[in-house]
Amino acid sequence: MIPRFAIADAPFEIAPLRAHLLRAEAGAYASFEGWVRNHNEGRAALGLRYEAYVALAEAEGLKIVEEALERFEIADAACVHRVGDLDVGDLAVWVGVSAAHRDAAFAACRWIIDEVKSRVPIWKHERYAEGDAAWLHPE
Amino acid sequence: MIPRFAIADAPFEIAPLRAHLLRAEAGAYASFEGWVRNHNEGRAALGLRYEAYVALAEAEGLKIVEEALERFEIADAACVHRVGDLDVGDLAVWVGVSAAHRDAAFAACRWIIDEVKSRVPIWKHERYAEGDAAWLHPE
Amino acid sequence: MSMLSVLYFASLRDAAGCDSERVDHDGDLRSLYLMLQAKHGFALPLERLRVAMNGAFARWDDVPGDGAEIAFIPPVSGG
Amino acid sequence: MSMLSVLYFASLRDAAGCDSERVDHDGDLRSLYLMLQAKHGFALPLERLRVAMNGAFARWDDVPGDGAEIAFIPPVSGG
Repeated sequence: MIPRFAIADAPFEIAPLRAHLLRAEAGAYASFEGWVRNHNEGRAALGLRYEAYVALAEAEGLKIVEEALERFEIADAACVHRVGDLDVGDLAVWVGVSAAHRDAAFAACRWIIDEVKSRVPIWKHERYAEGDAAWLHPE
Repeated sequence: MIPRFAIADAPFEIAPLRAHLLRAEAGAYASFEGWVRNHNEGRAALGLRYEAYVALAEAEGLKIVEEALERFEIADAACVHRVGDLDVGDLAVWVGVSAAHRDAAFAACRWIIDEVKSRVPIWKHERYAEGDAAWLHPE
Repeated sequence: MSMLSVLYFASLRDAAGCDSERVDHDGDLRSLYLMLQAKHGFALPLERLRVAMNGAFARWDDVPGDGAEIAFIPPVSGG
Repeated sequence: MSMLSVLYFASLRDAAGCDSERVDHDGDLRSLYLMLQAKHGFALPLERLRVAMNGAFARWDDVPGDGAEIAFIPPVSGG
């Protein structure tokens, strides 16, 4: 049993997560991936660290995916978010959604990543090319 | 050089196509996959065949992806569509888009699959559980 | 007279019983389709088709030159 | 008096200089944060935080029982 939301403290493979969402009745699959960029808000970034309050993050993330299953006509959905030290180009977050039709797959995928970004207790610590670093606590 | 749009007459791997879209400046990746369903418009389906006018399909598909690169703030995009005999659960079409931000990645991905479905000369021939088969020529 | 290659796909191919044929025709692409529709009994009206010439979409009032490759494009159903 | 475990994350942990601490406190979660904010000099005002008790989101006027685990949740930045 793969949980529908997980915090991963090491790189993870997307392929088995995606395979888990495949259904004979589901013709559409939408996915989103967030990768570590080399810049943020105009500053050159070297990499970052994600930290989570793991117990609450996993509970809240699972709640989001389960809410998506209620709100949208989808077959299944899942999300994994990395914590720890990440370099530019590393995978930070993955969302996958399967559905009979693409409208619902896209809408649910977008909704899940938006909710994860606004509700799940995970914090980003960026290291900048100038040598400083900062926690991001968006307004 | 992997083309931005291709017709594939055999199963293809998504991983190298996705890897080709990765950019240090692109933090968002959205993808769509169409899988063969076990039903369509209320009828149980056993599988299908896709046929294309390959030369025109590849030209029109490439034009769609290039239009997406003009219309949306994206880093790169690609699409591959299968032809030939497919079973339930097989991958029929894949679209991938990388961008600095997720708004553009989702919007372009959705736009590309919609345009491919409406403009690219590919036809679906469905085999039904009752034994008959039909070309789909939607109104 | 222009000698044309005409390509058939999907239900048009099933109705024509062949992938392609060589056709002698004078006139535009509209008249070419109407002639071939009568010959093969194509169910699809012209209004539901697009037409391509030499690998690019064309207009129904385009007049093909000798040796042109013409394809009638039934409503597509990829994706 | 209730003995509480308080967890710190992100910039609150940097300011507190520790992941967690044990605190004796009477009163609601609002008064707990204000007390700890004064002690550690937390820059984040209470209005920008959420609060959790025993692994679930809580309200600022909840009063923690003895042994409760409290976490202050700075604005999140995952994704």
